[in-house]
Amino acid sequence: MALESTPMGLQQEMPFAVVQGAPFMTLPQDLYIPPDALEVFLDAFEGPLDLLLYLIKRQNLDILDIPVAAITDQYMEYVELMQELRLELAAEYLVMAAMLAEIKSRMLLPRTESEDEEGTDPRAELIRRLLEYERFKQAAEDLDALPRLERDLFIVHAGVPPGFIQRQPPDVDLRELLVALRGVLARAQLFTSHRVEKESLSLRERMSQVMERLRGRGFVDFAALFDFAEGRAGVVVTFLATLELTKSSVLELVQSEPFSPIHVRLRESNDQESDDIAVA
Amino acid sequence: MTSPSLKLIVEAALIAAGGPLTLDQILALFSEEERPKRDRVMDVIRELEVDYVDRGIEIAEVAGGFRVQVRSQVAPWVARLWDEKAPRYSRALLEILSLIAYRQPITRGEIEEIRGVAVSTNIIKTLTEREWVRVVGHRDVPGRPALYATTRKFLDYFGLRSLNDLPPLSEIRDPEALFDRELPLEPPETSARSITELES
Amino acid sequence: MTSPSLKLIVEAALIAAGGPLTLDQILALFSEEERPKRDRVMDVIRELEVDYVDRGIEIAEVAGGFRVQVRSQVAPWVARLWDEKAPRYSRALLEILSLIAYRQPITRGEIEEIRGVAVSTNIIKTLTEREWVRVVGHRDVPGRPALYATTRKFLDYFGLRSLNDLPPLSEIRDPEALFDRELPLEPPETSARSITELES
Repeated sequence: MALESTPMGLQQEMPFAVVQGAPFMTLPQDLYIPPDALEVFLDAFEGPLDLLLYLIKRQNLDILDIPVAAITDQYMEYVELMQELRLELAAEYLVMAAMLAEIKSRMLLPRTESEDEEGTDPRAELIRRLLEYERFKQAAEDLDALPRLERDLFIVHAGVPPGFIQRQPPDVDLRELLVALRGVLARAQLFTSHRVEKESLSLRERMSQVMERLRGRGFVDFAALFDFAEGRAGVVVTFLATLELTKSSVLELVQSEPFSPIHVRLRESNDQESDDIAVA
Repeated sequence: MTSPSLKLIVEAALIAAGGPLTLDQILALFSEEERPKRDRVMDVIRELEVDYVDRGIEIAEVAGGFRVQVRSQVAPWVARLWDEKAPRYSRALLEILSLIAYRQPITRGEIEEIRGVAVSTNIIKTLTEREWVRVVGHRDVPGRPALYATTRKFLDYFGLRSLNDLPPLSEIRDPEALFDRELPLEPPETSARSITELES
Repeated sequence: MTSPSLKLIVEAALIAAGGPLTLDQILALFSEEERPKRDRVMDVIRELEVDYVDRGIEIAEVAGGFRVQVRSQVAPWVARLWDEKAPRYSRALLEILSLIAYRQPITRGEIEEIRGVAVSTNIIKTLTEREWVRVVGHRDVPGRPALYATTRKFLDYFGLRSLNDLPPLSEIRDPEALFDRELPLEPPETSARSITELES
């Protein structure tokens, strides 16, 4: 088997990598990569197979005939460097490192008769996986190149003059809504549970209402926000809602001098309102 | 021909827009060097109007500009496309709606943070079109993200007098409690004084 | 003429639908008495295809039926109607999507085996929410892992009529051929395509 294979010196001429569209740097033999660059670099790989493919291609080697010893050494250098820099390294990279080391050691041993009969090259499984992964890597690129909606293809959509369509939007049962919410909460449990439960919904509702009332109106007299007919509880809720909105930078409270009337307004220019609804 | 004619571009834009386009919006499709004169665009629209005389579509001039729509003679047939009930809402839509209901006013980013995935613009659009959700303001932080809240229509649809009628979160977390009890699902005939009425 | 021609109705329906229509959906627009033959509808669609040759729109056949879309020559201009950039999809997402498309039905574990890394839950979620992928069953092994497959919406989105229209997978070079022989490997003419060529 062609173990001697390609001279390693070849790689010096090769560009090191194109990371996210930009030629990154040239890679000297000692594999020096600035630490922050390495992180970007690691991100650019979709896992150990992808990294291996890169190492192989960089040297114009044939997957079917990879010099395991050399490739293993290079791979290990990457992995060690990443570990040295304490970059978070997916466990898969280490599993691959172990596998490579094992193949390498088996390649060094003289092949026994029995192995020959079975026709097993220690590299067989690795090569099979590399070939298989490479196909789908290519398939993903082909798929990405297909013309697709939103990017290359645009569906036309002429309107129907008013009065002809009575489209019934789908019904939703309140239970469905609650089940959906439970799903989200179960997933997000960790960081919402405490905060959410303390806040009463009437407060949240009132926040929306206060904003609604201030919308497009500039400064409004603070006292005008309150509806005293609602009684004490209602006034308190409005007050809390105002505080909450002020805290989250939605409202602005202004008082020109002590004891003068307080004014409140939405912290946004009026012309910006409702532009989000206008997404056509 | 290397670059497509003005007429083809204007036609495609009008048909694809899904709503009226103003002359300015049409002009904005062109880079400065290639931008046609207003009059040329107007001429092209008039030409298209003539072309469409024996087609299934027509150009209507509305307040917002020009819009391609189905010719009214064929509209009764075309309208049957929407006779069937629209498909059910996706799980994602329901999750987003419930988060807006319980956490309003809330930004898209906050929803994404809780759900861990991007919020599709289509879902926000559907909720807004159904008038269950609307933008009530913008958070005064970089990007000025829109703040979403539910509407009176939302309450009406679900037969709620106010958000307080929604079950508390503690109950929702506990699956047993949620379904053992009957939820207040029957529409309130008395629809009483809803809080939103207080507003006006 | 009292009732508009079949062609006008079909054209208007296709242009208004906002998505592909099947022949059956088009036939359903007509009451029983006036319903045309399938072949007639097909003829009309072919006629429209010809009519559109010098227009800004075209008819495409995809998995979901026939749809009218902006002719690709003018698409770059029309795309400017929408401020939002088309969503970009990560390499990981595209690889997972390809595996599901070409290997369906496939479990998450099988995808991980081929890619050599864990499959992110968010990617599966994004694919499911876009309705490009769905669970079609469970493999009858311990843990009963979900089996994923692509949907019609996936085909429609990528402008395909069926999975057969997917770009062919590159041929796999048979590693057996290598290991069966003692001889040093000289690359066979047929697989002379080197890996680096595949890259470009």
